[in-house]
Amino acid sequence: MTSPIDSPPGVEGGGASVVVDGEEPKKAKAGDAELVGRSPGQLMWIRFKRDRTGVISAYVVIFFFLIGLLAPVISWLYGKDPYTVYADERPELFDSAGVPVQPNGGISGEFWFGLEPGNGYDVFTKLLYGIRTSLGISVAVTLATVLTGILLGVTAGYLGGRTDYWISRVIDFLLAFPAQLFFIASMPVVVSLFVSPRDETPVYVRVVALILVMWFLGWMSLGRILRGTTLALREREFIEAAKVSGAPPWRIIRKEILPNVVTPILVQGTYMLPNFVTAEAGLSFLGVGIVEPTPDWGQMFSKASTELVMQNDITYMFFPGISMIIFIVAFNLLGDSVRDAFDPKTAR
Amino acid sequence: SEGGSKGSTNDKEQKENAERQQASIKFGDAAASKGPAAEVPGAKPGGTISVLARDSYAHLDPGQIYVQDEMAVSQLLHRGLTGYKATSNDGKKHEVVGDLATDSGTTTDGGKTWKYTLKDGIKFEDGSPITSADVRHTFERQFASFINQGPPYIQQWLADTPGADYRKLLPDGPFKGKHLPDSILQTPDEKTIVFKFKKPHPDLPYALAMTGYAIVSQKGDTKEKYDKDPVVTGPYKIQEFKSGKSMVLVRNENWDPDTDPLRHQYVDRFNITFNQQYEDSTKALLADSGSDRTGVSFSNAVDAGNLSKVLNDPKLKSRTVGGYQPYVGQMNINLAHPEMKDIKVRKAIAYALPVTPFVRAYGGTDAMEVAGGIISPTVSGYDPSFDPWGKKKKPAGDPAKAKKLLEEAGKTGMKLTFGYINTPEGQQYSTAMAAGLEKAGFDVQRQEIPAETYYDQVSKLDNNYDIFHTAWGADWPSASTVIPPLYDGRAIAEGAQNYSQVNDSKVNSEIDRINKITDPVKAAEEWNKLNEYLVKDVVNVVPTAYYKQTQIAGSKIGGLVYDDIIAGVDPRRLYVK
Amino acid sequence: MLRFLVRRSLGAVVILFLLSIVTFLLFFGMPRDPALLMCGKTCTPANLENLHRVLGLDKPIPEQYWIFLKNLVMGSDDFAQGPCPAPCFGYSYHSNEQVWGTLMDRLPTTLSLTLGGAVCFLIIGLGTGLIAAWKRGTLVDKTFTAGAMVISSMQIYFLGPLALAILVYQTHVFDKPAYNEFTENPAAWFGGLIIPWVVLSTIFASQYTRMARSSMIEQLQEEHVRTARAKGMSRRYVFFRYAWRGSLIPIVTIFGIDLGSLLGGAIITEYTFGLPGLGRLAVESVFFSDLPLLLGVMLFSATMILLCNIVVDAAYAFIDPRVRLA
Amino acid sequence: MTTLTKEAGAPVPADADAFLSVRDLHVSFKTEDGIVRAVDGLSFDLERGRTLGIVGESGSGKSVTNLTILGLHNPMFTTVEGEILLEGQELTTARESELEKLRGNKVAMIFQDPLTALSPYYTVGRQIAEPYMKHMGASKKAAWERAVEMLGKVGIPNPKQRAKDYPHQFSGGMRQRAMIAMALVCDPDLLIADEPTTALDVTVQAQILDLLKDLQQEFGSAIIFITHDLGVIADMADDIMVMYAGGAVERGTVNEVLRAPQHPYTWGLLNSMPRLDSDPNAPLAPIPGTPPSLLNPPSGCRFHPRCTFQDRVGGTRCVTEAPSLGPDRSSACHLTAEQKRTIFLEEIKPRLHQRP
Amino acid sequence: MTEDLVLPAPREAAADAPGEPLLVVEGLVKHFPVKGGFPIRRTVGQVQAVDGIDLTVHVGESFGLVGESGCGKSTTGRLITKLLEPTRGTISYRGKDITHARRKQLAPIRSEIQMIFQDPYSSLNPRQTVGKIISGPMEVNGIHPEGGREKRVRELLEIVGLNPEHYNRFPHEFSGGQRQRIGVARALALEPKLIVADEPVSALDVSIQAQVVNLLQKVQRELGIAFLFIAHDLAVVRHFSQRVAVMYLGKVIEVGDRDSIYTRPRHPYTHALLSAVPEVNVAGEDVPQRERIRLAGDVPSPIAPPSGCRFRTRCWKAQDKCAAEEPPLVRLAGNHEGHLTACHFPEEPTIEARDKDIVLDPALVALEETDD
Ligand SMILES: Nc1ncnc2c1ncn2[C@@H]1O[C@H](COP(=O)(O)OP(=O)(O)OP(=O)(O)O)[C@@H](O)[C@H]1O
Ligand SMILES: Nc1ncnc2c1ncn2[C@@H]1O[C@H](COP(=O)(O)OP(=O)(O)OP(=O)(O)O)[C@@H](O)[C@H]1O
Ligand SMILES: [Mg+2]
Ligand SMILES: [Mg+2]
Repeated sequence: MTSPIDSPPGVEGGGASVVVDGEEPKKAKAGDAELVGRSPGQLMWIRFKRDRTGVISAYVVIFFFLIGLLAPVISWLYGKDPYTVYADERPELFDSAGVPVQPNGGISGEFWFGLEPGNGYDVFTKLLYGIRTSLGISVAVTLATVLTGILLGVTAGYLGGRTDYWISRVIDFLLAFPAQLFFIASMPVVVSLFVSPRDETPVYVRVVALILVMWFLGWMSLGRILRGTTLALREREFIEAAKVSGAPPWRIIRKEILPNVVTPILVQGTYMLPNFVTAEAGLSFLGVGIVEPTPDWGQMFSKASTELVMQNDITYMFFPGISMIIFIVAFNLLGDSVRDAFDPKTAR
Repeated sequence: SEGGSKGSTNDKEQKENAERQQASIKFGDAAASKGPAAEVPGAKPGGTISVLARDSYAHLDPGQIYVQDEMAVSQLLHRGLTGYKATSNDGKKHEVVGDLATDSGTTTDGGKTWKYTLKDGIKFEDGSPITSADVRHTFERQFASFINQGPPYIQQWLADTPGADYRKLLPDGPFKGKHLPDSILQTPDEKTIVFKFKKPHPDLPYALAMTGYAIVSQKGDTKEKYDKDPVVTGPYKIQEFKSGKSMVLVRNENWDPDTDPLRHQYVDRFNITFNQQYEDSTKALLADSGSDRTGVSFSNAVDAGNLSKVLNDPKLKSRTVGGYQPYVGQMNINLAHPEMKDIKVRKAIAYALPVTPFVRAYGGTDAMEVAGGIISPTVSGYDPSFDPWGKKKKPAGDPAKAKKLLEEAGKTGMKLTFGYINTPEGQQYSTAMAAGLEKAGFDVQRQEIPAETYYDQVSKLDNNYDIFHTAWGADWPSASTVIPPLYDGRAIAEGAQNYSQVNDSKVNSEIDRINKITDPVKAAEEWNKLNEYLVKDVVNVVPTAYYKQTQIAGSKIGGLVYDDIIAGVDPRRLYVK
Repeated sequence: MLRFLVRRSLGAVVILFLLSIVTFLLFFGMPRDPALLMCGKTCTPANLENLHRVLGLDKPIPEQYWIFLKNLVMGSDDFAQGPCPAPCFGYSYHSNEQVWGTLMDRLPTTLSLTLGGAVCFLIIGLGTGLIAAWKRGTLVDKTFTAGAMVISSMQIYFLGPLALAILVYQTHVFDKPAYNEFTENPAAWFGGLIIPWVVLSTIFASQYTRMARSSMIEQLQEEHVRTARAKGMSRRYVFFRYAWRGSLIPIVTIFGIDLGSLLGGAIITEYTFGLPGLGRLAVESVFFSDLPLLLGVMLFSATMILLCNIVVDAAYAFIDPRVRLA
Repeated sequence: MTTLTKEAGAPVPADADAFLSVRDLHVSFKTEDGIVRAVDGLSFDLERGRTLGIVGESGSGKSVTNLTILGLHNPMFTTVEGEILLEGQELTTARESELEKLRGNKVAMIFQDPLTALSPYYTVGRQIAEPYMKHMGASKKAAWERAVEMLGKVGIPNPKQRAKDYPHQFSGGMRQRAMIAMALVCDPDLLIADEPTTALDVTVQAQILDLLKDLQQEFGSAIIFITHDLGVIADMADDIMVMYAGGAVERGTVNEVLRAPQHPYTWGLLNSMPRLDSDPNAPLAPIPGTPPSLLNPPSGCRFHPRCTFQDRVGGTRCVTEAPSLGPDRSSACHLTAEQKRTIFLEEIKPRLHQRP
Repeated sequence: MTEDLVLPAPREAAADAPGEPLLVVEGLVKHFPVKGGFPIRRTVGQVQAVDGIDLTVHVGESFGLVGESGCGKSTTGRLITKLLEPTRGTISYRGKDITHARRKQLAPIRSEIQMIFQDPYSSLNPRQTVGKIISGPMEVNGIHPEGGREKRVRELLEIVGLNPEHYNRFPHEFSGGQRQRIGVARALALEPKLIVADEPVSALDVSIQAQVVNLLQKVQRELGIAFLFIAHDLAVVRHFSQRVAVMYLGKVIEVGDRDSIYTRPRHPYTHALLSAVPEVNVAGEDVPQRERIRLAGDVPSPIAPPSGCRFRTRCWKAQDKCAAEEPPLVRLAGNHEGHLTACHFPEEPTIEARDKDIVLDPALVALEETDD
């Protein structure tokens, strides 16, 4: 016997939402609109809204995305851009090595977050734009990996047999890759796919290369999870019911399987995105990702780890550092909340 | 702390030193070439010096050596036919004398034929005598393909071709039984070597003093493997070499001080440790404890972060030595590109280009000095007042003037492709330079070039960079190692150093003319004039900065001198106090 | 067990084989000519061609690959730089050193860094995780969980430079990290690695704290754990025998992955602290287009990862008797 | 929300010689969706050597009651009120260390799903021996021997060898036997078997039930036997307690309850069960509706939304007032005793007796 | 309410006279490969889940399939609904061989064989509304009922005793019994001729079970749909099915009409099975005492089933012959028409108590001896 604890939660518990057999049809007819049921997604949403941490984290995350989206607007209002070389424009603010002479990294009413040692960019706008670049790339990678994960994972799980075997082997193989090393080694190759090494490397090419490279070694874990989910789903009787009714495989994948892998995708997505943010930053930190003067989170870390900053005023380090911590923490908390909203049984 | 900002006090002093040096270097006679070298005041023998080095020595085969740190250690290991003898105790005054040879060389026909005679009693570390056969072998093996890192001068002179075509003269070197004919290189007896050039080369004594032409043992030549384990001739030999980690030098018992006018053998050993970044070595030497008290670095400079602190503390400063390096940074304007042929555009670039980014990226004014011309303060003929583009006054550029020029040329908004070296510094200065140029109305397209192949890329003839930065150092203190290789229009070749691909008939003819001048002082003057013509009228390059260096040593190190020729601490005269 | 090892090793060899092919192709996709790097200042086309010949770069890629495989298995005396016993990855284009020797040279650094760090983060991470799970819901738990959450979202490339800046550059409490051989000077070895260890283990430990805690809590809700309690076993006993055993599986899995990738080259860590380990070597090999070195590092790293995978899978069988190795 | 009125849950004085007596037990869980009152005012007694069968459908609070006796609930989310007296010792307020001494020793438990209830990481022998070592202070060796002996007793062939096996190497029936061995290893006075045969096949179930009965004879333990299968209860129990939505609705000896059931829910259960000897062509008479939610239980009598005899009570008593359950033989229903008797005899019984 | 459910008259009832064979299964075998081996994985054995069974289901008939866990009941059901590809044997539906029919070939009769599943929680897609779930099969088969699909769905909901207004709700808002009704409605949507019901009530609560059984029974009787009713609850099968087959380890060991199986079983296993069912002796009835048979151990592994008669390892009458020879499924002397038994040494056709209980379980024997 299935104990009620095993059934989807909130189901028996909903009280009001349980349709009692003896309910009189007439009474029900009164409020036709009310009878439109709440989908699992809606339930999840309701549960999520009740989770205070989750909601706050969501606001923080949204805040970051807004910052990214609105960076041009904000910097226009603020009146500066991240490309102006203040070390040459306002040499009095810097020493000859490019270190801001004012304490605390040159923070002032004019430069809210101070000035970057070296060329003296405005840190505030640089951070805004940096967030924009990093988030843009990470979102793109996440989308790409999710699509690939769905395509390969669901295919492997649903078709099984040989297809499954080979896709799984490919996943195993890629998982044995020394990922970071591969990133570093393949970035120039991928860039050279787009432009001959002697032509200009536009920023978008680097961005695309970053996306491609991270995508290439990023989709496996989701693919694996979706394969597992699909395998489990395939055993679920409603899939068999569809088969018995003669539904073609494509319809089964589309109508029966895909809607049911939304949950793991969302949950995994919320874990993957911050990982891609840090991975992208890592690559830029190592100098194979986004480079000056394109503002980027990782590139700011790279700058922050130069002798110039570490020896002199370390204020600059904190802007990319703290903002990233806030973002990642918020996103991880959001991820936990999303997972809990979908699956409140799991203990924390 | 405010990283290396305040104008340093020894600035003036250095300049004076450099000025003094404009007096040219004499070619010494047999008397001057006699060993032993004059005692360093206060020196005493014994002790161990620990040496902190950043990079492991990739090459120890003299034929492969062309980089400063390897050249520095080579002063202890390898000897050539000639060498620089310091005639003052401050490393500023030098004379070229015979090292293995009895004198700095004799020529009878204005520099076409040069004759050298080997001293008596000179031996390799294995005790075998050095003969003219070894000298012949040394020069012939320069043509073998595995020798590809060293200087090309003498090979080119012998083959009488510019560029890299000289290898056709003896494609496999001496290893397949072929030798250079007597019409080029003669070794009539055990002791005599005669070089015969088609054109006069009055600079040969300078060239022979380069480590790249130090003598290699014919018997002991192991070709590629020689690079790790050479047969040395200097006062020290390699006891142990762990590539990437450490190296130990000990006295070479087969070195006879009486044959050597240049070197001393005061200390018992040098313990060299690699992988010491500038800040590591600086920190260790500043701390001055334990073995670091007898510590020194041949090539590591005081790192940018500590520079001002060191220079502003008299106690610390007493342990430092410093000076100019022979390099001059310059922004090349690629004359092969039609758009660059317009002199107004070039002038606009010259006015607009901010040089501060470059100075900033490499540590500020303690490490870099805004340049006026292309002749460095270490080279004869340097003129500190020369500043045609006002860089010394307006190092951030003069966009207004540039803008006007560009407008006049009708090229406002023109594309300017800027190839930059893909290092953190390169990224930093190139972005700021681009910003400065854009203010003048250029549309700058930055293109990264991998650091490891940077010079290969920019020395390609059909590279598509309009501007790119290079630095060039004189191989010896004469502009003859600067202007001809860099600006001789006839030397334009794939991989050659005429980066800006300038081909100006006046420049070419002047080069030929000055090259023939045998009086070094006169020549220096003429070179300087040519420098002014190039920078001001041809505008194929915009000089950016002169390189400076400050080095520090432990308190027990004696004989510490910054040698302008070595461009670093002179290791030959060090002793333990 | 033996069967398992043989089967998995075979699988690993296949993966390494494929990986080497991919690396080869990747290398030839690189926009740089390694010969150009070696060719130096006075490079002529003839010279370059000669170098190509010497390096074997003029041969078709499959043939080069075949030679590589042959050398790897049987060693070779064909190198200009000297003999090269198996496993022979050849000589580095850049440094002219034997690749295997270089790898072995760099390995102690990476080993010290990784194993030292691993010991720290395992002890700290699991310790705090277990404490948090034991005191679930209390202030201690909440502090640990929140702290771990924040710390685990820091990255080496932030925490590392921060630690360096504060401890080394600003206050001069520690020396700049460096690798000193243990056999030569244990104190220096320890002193040189302490900051990397601390940074590495701080970040990793926080992840282990979270993982240990959540898997312990999950295990504590297992029915068999409840049974153990119903038998009257004490809380401590149940916690450390029953629940702990079950939480080991996810921990060991993640640890295997972490250790494998760290051993294969803790790139960012080594880069941040300037430690001359395998990770740095890897980056150098890429920058210098040094194929033999790149192949060596790639295969070495992958071997580490695969080795750890195999060890982890073998460990499963020790932890969970239901797992049968085959 | 209406809950039981006060007198409904009024504590019945503890039976002096009852071995176990539960008084007015309330157990509620805090969950995401609200407070689940899993057990709401339950009282019962159990004497030594007797078997109390608890029937009721899924979610009626059977397991929770029994877990509470052993204090195995998670104290963070659970509130327990009322008394549980085991030989006069109060268990709800007892300290964990005291409960530890009881568990597995005086009171042992058999769980429903032997696969998940046995630890996969330790041998069956060890798991059986553990409580023996702890409670009897036996040496490792002695405990192991005892484990082997117990395995033999519950019918595991070749127990010496099999004791070294892990649970996954056992079949379902054997695992349940191992569970029984584990429960009995310390000679408990009270054995709680929570649906011990639900996961098993009929033939195996029959083996296990017989085994339990025989073992009880030998060990003389009291047993609380939980199931939702009336057939099983009829086979096993001396007394029956029928639970519905967190409370007991009827109580009595097997004969009393099965021969003359008094509660509409019990009638429903009997009516809806197809039996091997009933008329296969007669339609079953199911209880309409679904079991109530414990988050928001119905007011008054909790069975009233599904009860077809509500109108016989008259008024709105069923909706407003919770009926109480007396001690011994009784049922919690507002119908009068007479009504119950006549309804059963006239409406229910004939149906049960339909013959093909 | 289920009680007053009104069913439309069965469609084309005349076309298939009751009693005609609808589905004939002959020698059906399904083996699942067991992977293993070294160093390359290959098939090292077979799970003989179903190993040669013959069945006939007649038009409008309810056919029960009982047996212990793992004996191959579900596999049989899934083979018939073509969810699994048979290893051997034939399945013919109305005389048409559909054993290896592809999905497209099957299309015309797909709608006629439907299935009801065991688990009410996993048999409904949690992301689809009830309306979608029930109309899905119609969509797939391109059925356009009069008045539109929605109307038909509402009709079906009413048929299975649900509120038609629940059309837009999601499965999680229903209780187990209601979900099972939705499952029934889905199966009915295609107006099938045969429904394979794999343990449709075993996941339900006792009080709900009866509701669903009643519903199914109504559907079966009034729409004239044939059922292959799979269950392990003997009482439910008895209640629902006119004919019953007993399976043991991939084989049918006894088949016959309800009375024959339940009151005159011949196979020792059927005896054991029936005697193991715990009975409620309600209201003081005077029923004759039933026999008590306690088998030892569990069903052997289908990977290596015993030779000859598969039950012999647990049978008290087993002899050498049983190991050597597989008993054929035949009509034994004294049995009714259609009552077939596969046994060399059949039991008497009664379930009355014997002189002595048959107790094979050594532990029970030991314990009972100490009692006496
Ligand atoms: N830890 C818990 N948290 C919240 N609710 C719980 C918890 N444990 C049990 N419940 C709820 O308490 C009620 C009673 O559960 P219990 O397990 O006692 O039922 P049961 O009678 O044993 O049912 P079954 O026959 O299915 O085993 C159920 O509604 C269940 O959902
Ligand atoms: N896909 C499969 N792969 C391998 N073995 C299988 C598969 N499906 C079923 N089996 C095996 O076939 C045998 C028969 O399984 P089946 O599900 O038909 O039994 P069942 O009679 O329905 O049992 P239950 O009463 O537990 O549902 C079992 O031993 C099972 O393990
Ligand atoms: Mg329960
Ligand atoms: Mg089944």
